[in-house]
Amino acid sequence: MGKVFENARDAIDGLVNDGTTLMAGGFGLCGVPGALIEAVKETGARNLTVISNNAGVDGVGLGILLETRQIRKMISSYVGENKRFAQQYLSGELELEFNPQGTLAERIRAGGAGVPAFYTRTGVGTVIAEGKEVREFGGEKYLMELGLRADVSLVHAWKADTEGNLVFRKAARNFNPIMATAGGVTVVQVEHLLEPGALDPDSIHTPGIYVDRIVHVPNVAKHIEQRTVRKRPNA
Amino acid sequence: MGKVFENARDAIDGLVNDGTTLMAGGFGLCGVPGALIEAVKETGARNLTVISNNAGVDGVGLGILLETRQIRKMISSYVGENKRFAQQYLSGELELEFNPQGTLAERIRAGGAGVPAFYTRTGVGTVIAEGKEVREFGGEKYLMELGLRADVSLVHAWKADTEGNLVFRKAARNFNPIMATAGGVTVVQVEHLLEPGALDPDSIHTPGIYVDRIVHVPNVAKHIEQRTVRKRPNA
Amino acid sequence: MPWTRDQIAARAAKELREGLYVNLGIGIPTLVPNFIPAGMKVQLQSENGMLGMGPFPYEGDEDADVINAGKQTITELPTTSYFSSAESFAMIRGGHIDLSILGALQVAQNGDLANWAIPGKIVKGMGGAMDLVAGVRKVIVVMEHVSKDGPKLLRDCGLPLTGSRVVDMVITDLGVFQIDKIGSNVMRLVEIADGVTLDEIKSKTEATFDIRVAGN
Amino acid sequence: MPWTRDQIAARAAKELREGLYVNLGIGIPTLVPNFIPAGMKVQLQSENGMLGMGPFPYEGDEDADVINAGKQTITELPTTSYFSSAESFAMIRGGHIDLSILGALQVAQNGDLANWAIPGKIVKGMGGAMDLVAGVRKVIVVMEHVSKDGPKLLRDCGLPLTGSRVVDMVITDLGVFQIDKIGSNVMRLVEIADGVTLDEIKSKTEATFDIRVAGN
Repeated sequence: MGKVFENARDAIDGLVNDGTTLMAGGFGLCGVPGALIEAVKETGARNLTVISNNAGVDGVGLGILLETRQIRKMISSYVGENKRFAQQYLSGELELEFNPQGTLAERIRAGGAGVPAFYTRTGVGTVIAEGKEVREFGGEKYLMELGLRADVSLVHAWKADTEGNLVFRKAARNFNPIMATAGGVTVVQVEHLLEPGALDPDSIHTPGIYVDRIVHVPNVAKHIEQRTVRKRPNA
Repeated sequence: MGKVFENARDAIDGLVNDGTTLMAGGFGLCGVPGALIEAVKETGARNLTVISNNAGVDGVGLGILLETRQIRKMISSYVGENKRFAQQYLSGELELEFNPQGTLAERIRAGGAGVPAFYTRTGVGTVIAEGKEVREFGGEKYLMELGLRADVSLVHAWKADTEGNLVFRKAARNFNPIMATAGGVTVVQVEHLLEPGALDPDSIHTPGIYVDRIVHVPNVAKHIEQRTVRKRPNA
Repeated sequence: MPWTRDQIAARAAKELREGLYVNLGIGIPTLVPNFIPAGMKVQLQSENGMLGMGPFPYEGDEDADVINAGKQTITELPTTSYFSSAESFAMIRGGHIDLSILGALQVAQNGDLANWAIPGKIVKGMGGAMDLVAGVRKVIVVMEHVSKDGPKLLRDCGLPLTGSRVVDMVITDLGVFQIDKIGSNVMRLVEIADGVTLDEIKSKTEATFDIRVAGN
Repeated sequence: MPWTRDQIAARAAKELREGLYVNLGIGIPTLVPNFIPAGMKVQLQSENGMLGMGPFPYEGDEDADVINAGKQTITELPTTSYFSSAESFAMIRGGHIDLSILGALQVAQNGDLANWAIPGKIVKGMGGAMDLVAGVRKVIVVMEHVSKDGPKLLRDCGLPLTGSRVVDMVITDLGVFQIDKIGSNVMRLVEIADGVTLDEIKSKTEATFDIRVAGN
C-alpha cells in the first residue's frame, strides 16, 4: 500500500512499455536517476521517448538506453558528450528535438502546473521559432511554447521520507523537482530514506503529493564529467 | 553599499511616490510585511496600486493604508475582513480587481520569470473570463492571463543573510517568495538577520539576487485572525 | 429524516480512500475529517501553502505562522510540508489534488457551480475557489438541499459562476447526486437519506435528474 | 599587438561593478574571474542551478554534486544558494542577471549572435545559450576577431542564430565594439588594442562600424 518499493525493478514494474514517454532528471551526470534507468533497460521496452536535458555519456546514465537502442526520440537541450548518440542520430534511428534549456525547464514546470502554454522571448528569430506562434506583448516578440508531461518521471533525490517528501543535494537538484511534478507516475531513487518527521517541513523541495514510488539506493554511483581542481596550497 | 538598512523608513526611502505600484506579501495577517507598510504610510504617497492577496483588517496590515486613503486600487483575491475597504469601494474611491488566488500567484510568478502571458483553466465560463482571450488546447478551454510586476515589492521573511538570501517560516511563506521576484525593487523585513554562511544553501527559499534592501525587524508583531484551539487533554 | 450537517460530512467521508490528497472548503467540509475511518491516511492540503494539515492546536500552542486557508490556527503533522502560493496552486491547477469538498450556493445539472458571490451582499472575492474547482480531479459539493430562497440544485445557476462544468457529486441533507460533467446534462440521484421521500426531493429540486438509487 | 586571451578577459572584467550578478560562458569567459578587482563582490550564476560559484576545489575535495554548467567540479561560497532548473531560468528569463559574458562564432552589426551550431559538425544543442542571451540584461561577447574562415563581425550572421539583436558589446583581440541593439544597425568601435591599427581592424571586419575611440 505504501510508496516504498524493495528495489528499482519493482519500482518500475508495469510502468514502462514500448512507446512510453519518460522524463529523467539530471544535468550532465549530476543527479541522474541511474538505478531507475538500469531498471528501464531491464524492461526491454523499446521506442521510448525520453525527455532529459542531456543524454548521458557512453555507458553511463541515458547512455545505457542508447546502447540498447531502446530510445526512439530524445527531447533535450544539449547532447554533446555521447558518441553513440551521434551515430544513431546520423543514421536516422534516433529522433531529436532540441529545446533551449530554460524553455525545456519551463515547459516541464508548466506541464506539472496545469499551464498548457506560455510565452517566452527565448528563441525569437532562431530556428527554435519555426512553426511556433510569435506574439507581441508590450512591443516585444515572444514565442508560444507548450507545457510538457510524461507518462513516467524518473527522479534522483538525496533524502526522502516514506510519505515521498523529497530533499535534493546541491546542484544535483536541477531538473529533478520539476520532473517530479510532470509525470503521470513519478518514481524516485533516494540516497537516504527516512521516517516522516525527519525532514524540516520548511526545507522540503518536493512535497510527497508528487511522488508515487520510492526506492532506496544507498550507495549510488556518482560520476564526474569534468574533474577540475586547483593545487592545495602548502601548509 | 550593502543591502542592509537601519530601519524600515530608510529601506523604503525614495521608492514610494504618488502612483507607485506595490506588491505586499502575506495571506490574511500571516507573513505580512507590517513594518514596511507602516513606512509606506509615513511617506504619505497617495494613489497607490497595491497587489496583495488580501487587504488586511481594520488597523492592521494594509488596513492602515486604507485608513489613510493612500490606496487607489487593489489587485486581490479576497478582501472580506475589512470594513473600511467596503466603504471606500462602495463610495467609488477605491478600485478593485479580483483575481482568482491561483491566477494571482501564477501571474506574479510569471512576472518575475519573464513570462508575459500564460494559459489557465481557472475562470473559464465565469466573469473572470470577460475581455480575456479564450483558447483551446487538447479540446479544453483556457484563459490567457498576463504576467504581473510591481515597482516595489514588500516582503516579510523569517531569516536572511546580508547577501539577501531568504528563508520563510511555515505558512508565512505564501506570496512572499514570488513577490520578491516580481518587484523592480524588492525590500525585505526580516525577523533574524545573519551573516553569509549561516543559512544552508540547499534550504534557501529566495536567492539574494532578488533582494535589494533588507531591514532587521526583530520583534515583529504577529496577529491571528481566527484563533481556533482544542482543549488540552488532562494529563 | 434529512441528514444533519454531521451526517452530510460523514457521507462525504465515504468518498475518501487511503492515500488521497484532499482540499476542504469552509463550513460543512471542515467536519469531514471527523469521519475519516480509523487507520485511513488522507493528506489535507491548504491552499495558502501547506500539505499535511493537523488539527487545531491545544490552547496556548497557537502559532500565528501556522494557519489554514480559513485563517484558522492549526498544527503540523510529521508529513507536513510548506510551499509558496505559486507552488500551492501549481499543485491544484496541475491536477495533483485528488478531491475537493466544498460548499455551494447553487449547482446546475451540468456541473456549473456558484459559491462565491452572494446577491445583495458586497462581493468579497473568490479566493482560491475558482482555481480549486478548475484544477482538482474530483469536486464534491456538500450543502443544504434548499436555501431560504428556494432550490439550490438548478437547471442553470443564476448567480455568478465559480466554475463551468466542474462538480462531480452533490451531497445534500436529502440525498446524493452524481453529475456527468462532460456528457449528459442531467444529474443522477443515487442515494436518498433515510426517511426522505423521492417526492420531497422532486419538489425541492429544479434540476432535471435521473434516478438510480441502489435497491430501487 | 593584439590582446591575448587573458587581456581580452581582463578588458571584459572592467565592465564588472560591485554587486553585479553575472553568468559566464565557457572558453575565454571562464578567465574573467581572475581579473575581478580585489574587494569587488560579484556573484556568479551557473544555469544548472547555483548562485555564488566558488573556484575549482582542491585536489581530492571534488564533489560530484557541485558542478557548473560546463559540468566542471567547483566549490561553494558562504553566499551560495541552489535551486531547480526552472527557478534558474526564471532568474535568467526574468532579467535578474545583470551581465552575461560569452563566446561567439559570429556577431552581426545589429547584435545578432551565432554561437551554438558549427557548420559541418554535428549539432550538439544550444543548452542554455538562447535563454541567456534573450533574458540577461547586458550581453558581452568575448572572442578572437577572426576565425580561420574569415571575419566574425559581420553584416549578417550566416550561421544559425542563438538570438536576434541580443549583443551589447564585443571584445576581441583587436578592440572593443558597442552595439545599439534597438537603434542603428551599425557597430561602434570604442577601443583599439595597443599597437593595433585601425586599418587592420577595418580589413578584418565585415560589419559596418562607426569609430568613437577616446582620444581620437
